[in-house]
Amino acid sequence: MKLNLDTTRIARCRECAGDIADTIMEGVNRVTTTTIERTVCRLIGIDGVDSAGVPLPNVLVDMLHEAGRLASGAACYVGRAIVATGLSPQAIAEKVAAGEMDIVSFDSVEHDLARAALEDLVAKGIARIEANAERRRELMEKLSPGIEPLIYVIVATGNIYEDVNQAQSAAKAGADIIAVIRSTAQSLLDYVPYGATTEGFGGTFATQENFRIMRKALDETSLETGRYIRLVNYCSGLCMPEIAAMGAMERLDMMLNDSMYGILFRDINMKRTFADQHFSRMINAFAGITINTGEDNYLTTSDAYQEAHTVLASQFINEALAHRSGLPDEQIGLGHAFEIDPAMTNAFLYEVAQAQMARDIFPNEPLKYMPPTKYMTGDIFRGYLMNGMFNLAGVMTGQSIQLLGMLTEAVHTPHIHDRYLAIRNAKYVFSTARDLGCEMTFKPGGIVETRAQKVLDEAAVTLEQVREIGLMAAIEEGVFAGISRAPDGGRGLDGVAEKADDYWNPFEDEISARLKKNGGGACD
Amino acid sequence: MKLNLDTTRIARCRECAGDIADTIMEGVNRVTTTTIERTVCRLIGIDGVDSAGVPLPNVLVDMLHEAGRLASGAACYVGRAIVATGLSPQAIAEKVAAGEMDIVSFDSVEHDLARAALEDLVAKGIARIEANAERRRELMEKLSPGIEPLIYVIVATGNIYEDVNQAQSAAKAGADIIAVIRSTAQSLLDYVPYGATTEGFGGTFATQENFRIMRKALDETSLETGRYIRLVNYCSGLCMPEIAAMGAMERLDMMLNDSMYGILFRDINMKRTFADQHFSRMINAFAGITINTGEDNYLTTSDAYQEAHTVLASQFINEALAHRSGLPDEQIGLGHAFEIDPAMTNAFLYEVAQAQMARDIFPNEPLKYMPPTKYMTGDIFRGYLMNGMFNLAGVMTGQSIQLLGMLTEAVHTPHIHDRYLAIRNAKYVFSTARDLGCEMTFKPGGIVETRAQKVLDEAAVTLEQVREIGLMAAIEEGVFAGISRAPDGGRGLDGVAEKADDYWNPFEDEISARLKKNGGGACD
Amino acid sequence: MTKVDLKNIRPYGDTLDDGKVQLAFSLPLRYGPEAKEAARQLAIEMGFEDVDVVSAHDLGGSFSFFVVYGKCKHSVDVTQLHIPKVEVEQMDYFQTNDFIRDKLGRKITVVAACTGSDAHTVGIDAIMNMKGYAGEPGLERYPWFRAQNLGAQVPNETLVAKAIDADADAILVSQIVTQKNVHISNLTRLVDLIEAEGIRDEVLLICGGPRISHELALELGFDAGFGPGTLPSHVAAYIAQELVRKEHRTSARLAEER
Amino acid sequence: MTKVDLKNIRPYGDTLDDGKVQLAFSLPLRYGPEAKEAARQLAIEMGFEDVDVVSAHDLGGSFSFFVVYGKCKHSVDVTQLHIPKVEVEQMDYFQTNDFIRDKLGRKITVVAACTGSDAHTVGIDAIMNMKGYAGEPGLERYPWFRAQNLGAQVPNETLVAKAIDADADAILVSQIVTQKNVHISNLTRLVDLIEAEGIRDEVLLICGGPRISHELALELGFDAGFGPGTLPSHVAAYIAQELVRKEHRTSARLAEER
Ligand code: B12
Ligand code: B12
Ligand SMILES: Cc1ncc(COP(=O)(O)O)c(C=O)c1O
Ligand SMILES: Cc1ncc(COP(=O)(O)O)c(C=O)c1O
Repeated sequence: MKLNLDTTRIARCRECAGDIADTIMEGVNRVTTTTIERTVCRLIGIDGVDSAGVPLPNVLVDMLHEAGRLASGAACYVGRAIVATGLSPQAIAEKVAAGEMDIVSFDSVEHDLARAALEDLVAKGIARIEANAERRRELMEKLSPGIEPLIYVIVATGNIYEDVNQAQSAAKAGADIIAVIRSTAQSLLDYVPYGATTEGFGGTFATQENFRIMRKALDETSLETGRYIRLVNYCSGLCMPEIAAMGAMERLDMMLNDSMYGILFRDINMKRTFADQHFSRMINAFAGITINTGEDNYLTTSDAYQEAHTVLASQFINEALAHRSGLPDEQIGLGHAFEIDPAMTNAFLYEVAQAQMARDIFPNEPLKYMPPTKYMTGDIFRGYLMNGMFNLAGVMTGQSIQLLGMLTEAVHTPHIHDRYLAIRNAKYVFSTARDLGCEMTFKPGGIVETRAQKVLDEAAVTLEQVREIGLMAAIEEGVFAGISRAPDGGRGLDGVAEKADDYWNPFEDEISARLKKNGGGACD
Repeated sequence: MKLNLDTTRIARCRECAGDIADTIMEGVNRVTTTTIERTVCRLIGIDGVDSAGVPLPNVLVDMLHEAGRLASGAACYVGRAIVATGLSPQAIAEKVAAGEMDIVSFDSVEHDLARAALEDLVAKGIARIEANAERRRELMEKLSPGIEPLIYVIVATGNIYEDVNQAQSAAKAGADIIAVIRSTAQSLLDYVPYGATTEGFGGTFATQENFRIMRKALDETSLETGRYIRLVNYCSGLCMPEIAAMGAMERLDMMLNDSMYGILFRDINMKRTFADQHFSRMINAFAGITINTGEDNYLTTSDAYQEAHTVLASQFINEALAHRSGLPDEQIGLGHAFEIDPAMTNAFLYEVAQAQMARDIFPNEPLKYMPPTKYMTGDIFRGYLMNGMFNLAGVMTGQSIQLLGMLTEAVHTPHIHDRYLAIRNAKYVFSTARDLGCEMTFKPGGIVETRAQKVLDEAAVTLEQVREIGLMAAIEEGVFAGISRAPDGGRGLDGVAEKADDYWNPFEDEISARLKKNGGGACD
Repeated sequence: MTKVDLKNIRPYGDTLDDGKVQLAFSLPLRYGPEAKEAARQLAIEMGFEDVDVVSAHDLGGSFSFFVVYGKCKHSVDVTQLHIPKVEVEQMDYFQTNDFIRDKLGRKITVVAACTGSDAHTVGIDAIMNMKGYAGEPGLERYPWFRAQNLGAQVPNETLVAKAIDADADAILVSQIVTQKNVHISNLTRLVDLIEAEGIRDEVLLICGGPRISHELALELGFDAGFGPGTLPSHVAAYIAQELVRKEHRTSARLAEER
Repeated sequence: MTKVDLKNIRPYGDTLDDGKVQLAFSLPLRYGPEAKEAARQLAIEMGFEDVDVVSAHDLGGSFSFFVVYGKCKHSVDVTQLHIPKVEVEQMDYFQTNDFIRDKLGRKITVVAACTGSDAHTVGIDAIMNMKGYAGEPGLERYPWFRAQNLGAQVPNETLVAKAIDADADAILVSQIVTQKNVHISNLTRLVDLIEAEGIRDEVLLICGGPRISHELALELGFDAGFGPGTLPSHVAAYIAQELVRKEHRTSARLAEER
C-alpha cells in the first residue's frame, strides 16, 4: 500500500457494504423480472423477431406476464410446451408469436417432465458460454494480453460497419480494448433490438448480430497484431441479463454493469435493477467477463472534489454486490474518473490521491479509470494535454484499464484520428513515465495522503449512514449524485414479479452451482 | 538536496572548473578586441552609422586597428581627440567617418588629460546603466515579479513591429519573459545593425532601436497586467560586449551569454570569444542582467542521454567563468534541456533526474530549462503533449525559467496562437501539479537517483580531463558537442589585440570597482 | 506598420495577411505518397497556397491522417457581417423580477425539458434549478417565474401537453446530442407539433445547447437560441423583455383593429 | 457498406464522405462575437458547411484565435493525381557501391553544404557523415564516393567554387530555415550562379530539407529534392543511377551526332 491509509477504516467500509448488499439481496432473491425470463428464453435458444419486429423472447414473456404466470419462471412453460408438442423452443416461440399456440395452455404437464425436457438445452447453453470462456483463455495465452494500464477506447458511429473501421484502426494503433457505445436511450428500451444496425445516435445499438460482427472483426485484428483485442458492451438498462447473455454467447470480454447506474441515471426502478444486475452479473461471472462499474457518472453531474467519497462508497457497494453474484475480484472493474476542475491548484495531486487510494483499497480489482469529460471544451489542444495528465495519473498509480479521453470530447463522438491521437498520447505517457510510480513515494502526511484519508473517512460515514437506513432509502434521500429515486418509481417496475414457490430458473441454478464449484465468490 | 548526490564529487567538479576558468582568464586579461573597444565607444556616447551604413563605433575602431593602435584601447584616442578638438565623441566619430579627422593624429595629447576628458562621459555611461538597474528594481517591487518557473517565450517574426504584437499578446496571456530571437547569422556579423528593422529571417535583428521599441512596449504591458515583463536578447557572436552594453542601456533583463557557444556553434575564434564574453558579462553583472547560458545546444546535435554529462561539465565552467566576471549566482541562468528521445522507456524519469540534479547542484542559480525541439515533428498534438511533460518536469524540479516549447517547433517560428497555446499549457501544468515536487521523494538508489549520480560522475571525469589539458585543447579535441575548433581557427581572431602597458578601458575599471564594492562576485 | 483592412480580413500567423491556417483531417486512403498528395490537393481545393503536409499518419487499413499548414487565399469583409444576436438588455436577478412586476404585473410560466432521447440534464438544470449555475440563481428561484423542469428524455408530445396544461408563456428545450443532426430533426418536430396544436403564437419557443446558435434557432422557427456559456439571467431577462414587447405588439394591433 | 469513390475522395471523420475537417487560425480582430462570426464566414469561404467555431480565444489587443470544425464540400479525384517522385530503384550501401563499380567504373565526387545563413548541419550531416544516420552509413563511408561536406553557412559562391575545383559530379545543398521563403530565394540564386558558371549540365544538382519536396526542387531547376526522413542510401542510390542514366544519354547523343 503506497498511501498510509487507515486499514481498520477500510475493513469497516467493507463490512458496512457487505451488510448493505445482504439486505438488498434479500429483496433480489424474492423476485424475478421480465428480462430475467427473456434471458432464460434466449439461453435455451429463442431468438429472432415477430412480424412486427418484436423480439420473440419478449412476445413469449409478455404473454406469460399478462397471464400472471411470471412467478414460476418462463423455463417451466417452455419445458411444458416442449413436452406437449415436441417442438424446439424457437419453433414454440414462433408459433406463439404467430398466434398459433397459447404458451399457458400446457399446465397439465408435470413440472419434473418440463425440467427434464430442458436439460439438454440448458447444458448446451451453458456449454456455449463455457466454450467462449475457454476460447478467450486460449487466445490470451497465444496472443499478448497487453500491458496495464490497458488502452480502452470507444467507437460510437451509430453504424456497426463504420464502427468496425474505427475499431480496427484503433486496435492497430495500439488499443487493447474496444467498447462499442450504445445509441442514446437504448437502456430505456425494454427489449433488445435485433440484427445488424446502421442508424444510431451517439452510439450503435447493442444487438447480438452487432456483437458478432465486431467480435469477428476484432478476432481478425487480434491475429494480425498479435495482441488479444477485448470487446466491450453495456449491460445497463432494462435488459441487463439479456445483454449479459448475448455478450456471453458472442464472447465479449467486458461489460458495463453497475448495480445502481440504471436507477440513478436512467430512472429505472430500483427493485427491477437490483434483481436484473444480480442475474446479469452471474452470467458475466460465469462467462469470464469483467464488469465495468459506472462511478464516473457521479462526477459528471456533481463536483468531483466534493463528491469523491460517494465514488468510493459506491465502489464498496458495487464490490459487495458483485461478490454476491459470484464475481471474483479479478473480474470487478471498479470505475472512477479524473474529473476535478482543472482550474483548481494541485488538482493533479488530488486526482493522484483518489486513484492511488482506489488502487490501495482494491488491490486485486482491475480498476477502470475514466478520463476528463466535464471540463473538456472545444480547445482540443488543452484537451489533449489534460488527457495526457490523466494518462500520467493512470500509469503512476497502477490503474488497470485506462479509458482514453478524446481531445474532441466537447465536440463530437470520436473521429477516427481523434482515437488515434488518444492512443499515441497514452502510449507516449505510459512509456516515458513507465516506472514513475515505483520511483516515488508520497510525503507522509502530505497533500496526497491527507486527501486520500479524508475521502476514505467521508466514505465510511456515508456507508454507515446507508447501512443505517438501507440502500433504497439512501437512494431516495439522494445520497448518490444528488439524485433521488423512489422505491416504486421509475421505469420497469411492472416487469417485476414475486417468485412463486415453484419458481424455476435453470440457468441461475446451474451457473450458481458452477461458480461455487469453480471456487469463485460465493453466489447468493 | 532532493537527490542524494555525492557532495565531495560536486565540490571537486567546482574546483576543477575554477582551475579551468583561471587558466582561461590569464589569456583573457592579456588581450582586447575590436568589439570591446567599440563597446567603450558606445558607452561614451558614440552611435549611428556612416553614409555607407557602417556603425560609427566600427569606423573608429577599424581605423585604430588598421593603424595598429588597438593595444592602448579606444578610450584614450577618443579622449585625446576631445582634448584636442573640444568636440563630443559623437561629433568626433562623425568627422572621422566623413574623412575629416584622423583619430590617430592626437598622440601628443597627454594620456592623463585624455582620461580626465572622458571622466564625465564615463560617469554618465555608468549612471545610465545604474539608473536602469534601479528602475528595474523599482518596477519589480511595484509590480509582481512572477512565480517560478517563470514563463519565457520567444518572438521571432523578423519584424520588430510584428514582434511587439506577438510579445504583448504573449505577456497578456501570462508570459513573464519575452526573448526577441535574432535573425539567422547575426552572430557572425562583426557589427551591430542600426535602427528599427523589419526584415529578418528566423528572427529579428538585435539593434539598440529594436531593444528600445520592445522595452517600451513591454513596459506598457507590464503596467497594464501588473506583472513586470522581462525582456531578453542575445549577447553571443562577434559583438558580445557591444550588445551587452546596448542591453544595459535599454534595460533588458536577461541576455543569452554563453562562454563557449560562439566557439562551438558559430565557429568564432576562441581567444576572441573568451575575451568578449568576459567583458560582456561584467556589463551584464553590473546592469543587473541575468545571463542565460546555452548548454541546451549540446543536446540538439548530440544525444541527450549519452551526452548529459557534457551539459553539467559546461554548466560548471560557465559558472566559474561567470563568477570571474563578477556575476553573482542569482544572475547566472545556467541552461539545460529536455531533449531525450521520447521513444525511450522512462525518458521522463531521466529528464527529471537531470533537472533535479541541476537544481540540487546549483541551488541559487536561476536555471533556464529549454524545451524539446529535436524530437518535435509536424505532429502538433504530440508536440503539445511533450511540451506538457516538459512543463511538468520543470515545476516538479523547481526550475526557475521555463522556456516554453511550441507545438509547431518543427514547422515554423511561432505563430501568435502557438505561443498562446504554449502559455496555457504551462499555466495549466504549473497549477495542476504546483506542489508535486514537494509531495514526493525519489526512491533511494532508484532509477532517478542512480542516473543523476552517474551523470555527475561522468561530468567529474570530463572536467578532470579538461583541467589536465586545458579548455582550449579540450575544445580542439571535440569534448563538447563533438565539435572541434582550433585555437587560431574560426572567425574574428583578426579582431584580437594584445594589450599594451598603457591599455585603458575606463568602463572595465569602473565596473570592476563597482562590482567589488557591491560585494558581487570577485571580478578578475 | 500596415493597418488592418477590415474589408479584407485574413488569418494571421506572424505577419499581417500571411493567411496561415492549420488543418487536420483523415482521408479514406491507404497511407502513402498518394494519400499525402491527395491531402495537399484537397487543401489547394479549399483555397490554400504554400500547402505543407507537416505530419502524415497511417491509421491502419485504408485510412490516413494529416496535419496541414497553408496560406488561405480567402478573406472576409467584416464591415458586412450580419450577426444575429438575441435582442436583450442585460438585467440581473433583481432587475428582471422588478421588471416583470412593473411591466407585466403577473408571474411568467415556463416549462422546460431536454427532449427526445437526450439525457443531458446539466445544461437545462443550469438554467432552471434552484441552486443555479456559475453563482447565479436558476429560474426556479425567481419569485416572478413559475418554472417547471420536466427533466431528460421527455417526448416532444409530453412537453407540448404539459405546456398547454400549464398555460405556459415560454417553452424551453435543451438539445445536447447532435450526432447526425438529431437535434435539428428533433427541434423541427417540436415546432411542427406546436404549430399543429395552434399555440405557436401564444408561447415563446426557446432552445439551447452547446451547438445551438441564435441564428440556427431562428432558422428552425424558434424565437431564440442560447449557446454555451449561457447564464440563467440571460434567459430570464430575454423572456421578460420579449413578453413585454409581445404584449405591446398585441395591444397595438388590437388598438389598430379597433 | 458504401464503397470509397476514388474520383471523389473527401475527408473522413466517422462516416464515409462526412467531410469532417478541423481548422485552427487567428484573425487580426478584437475578440468578440464579430470575430467569431468572421471566423465562421472564413470557413464558409473555404468551402465548409456546418461550420462550428468550437473554441474562441482572446489573444489580447486585436487578435483572436479559433478552433473550427466543418464539413468540406471539396473532393479530390485521386485517379488523376500526379506525384513527382525521385526516380530511383532502392539499393543499399553494398548494392550501390557495386553498381557504381560495375556501371560507372569510377568514383563519384560530391560536394555538400548548408548554404546561406543557414546553420542547421544535422540534416546534411545525416546524409554525409561517416557515422551516418538511423543506422545507415553516410556518403563519406561509401568507398565509391569521394564526399566532401563543407558544413554550415556556406555562401553559394564558395560552394560553386569548391564544386568546380573538385570537378564534382553532384552538388548537395541543405536548406532548413524557410521563414519568408528564404530557402527559395537562396536555392534560386544557386541555380543562377551555376548556370552563369556554365556547369549546369555537368553536375547533378540536389537539394534537401524538411520543407523540400521533389516537386519544389524541379520547379526551382534542381534535378532532385529530398524531404524529411531521407536516408543516405536513398541519396547515394539516386546519384549513382542518375549518373549512369546521364552517361547513357550522353553517349547516345554523341552516337547520334556522329
Ligand atoms: C456530462 C455528460 C454526460 C452525462 C450526462 C449527465 C447529465 N445528467 O446530464 C452522462 C455520463 C450521463 C452522459 C451520457 C451520454 N453522453 Co454525454 N456528455 C457529457 C459531457 C461530458 C458534458 C455535458 C455537460 O454537462 N456540459 C455542461 C453544461 C452546463 O453545458 P451545456 O450542456 O452546453 O449547457 C449550457 C448551454 O449550452 C446552455 N443550454 C443548454 N441547454 C439549454 C436549454 C435552454 C433552453 C437554454 C436557454 C440554454 C441551454 O446553457 C447551459 C449553461 O451555460 C459532454 C462533453 C462535454 N465536455 O461537453 C458529453 C457529450 C455531450 N455526451 C455525448 C454523448 C454521445 C453521450 C451518450 C449519448 C453516449 C452514449 N451513447 O452512451 C450518453 C447518453 C446520454 C443520452 N441519452 O443523451 C456527446 C454528444 C456528441 C454529439 N455532439 O452528439 C458528448 C459531446 C461527448 C462526446 N464527445 O461524445 N453524458
Ligand atoms: C537542431 C536545431 C537547431 C540547432 C542546429 C544545430 C545544428 N548543428 O544543426 C541550433 C540550436 C543551433 C538551431 C539554431 C537555430 N534555429 Co533551429 N532547429 C533545430 C531543430 C530543433 C531540429 C533540426 C534538425 O536537426 N532536424 C533533424 C534532421 C536530421 O532533420 P532535417 O534537417 O529535416 O534533415 C533530414 C531531411 O530533411 C533531409 N535533408 C536535409 N538536408 C538535406 C540535404 C540534402 C542534399 C539531402 C539529400 C537531404 C537533406 O535528410 C535529413 C535526414 O533525413 C528544428 C526544429 C525541428 N524539430 O525540426 C529547429 C528549426 C529548424 N530552427 C529554426 C530556427 C529559426 C533557428 C534559428 C534561425 C533561430 C535563431 N534566430 O536563432 C537558429 C539559427 C540557426 C541558423 N543560423 O540557421 C526554425 C526554422 C523555422 C523555419 N521553418 O524557417 C526551426 C524549424 C525551429 C522553429 N520552429 O523555429 N537550431
Ligand atoms: C455503467 C454504465 N452503463 C451504461 C452507460 C451508457 O449509457 P446508456 O444508459 O445511455 O446506455 C454508462 C455511461 O456512462 C455507464 O457508465
Ligand atoms: C547562448 C546562445 N546564444 C545565441 C544563440 C542564437 O543563435 P545565433 O548565434 O544565431 O544568434 C543561441 C541559440 O540557441 C544560444 O543558445
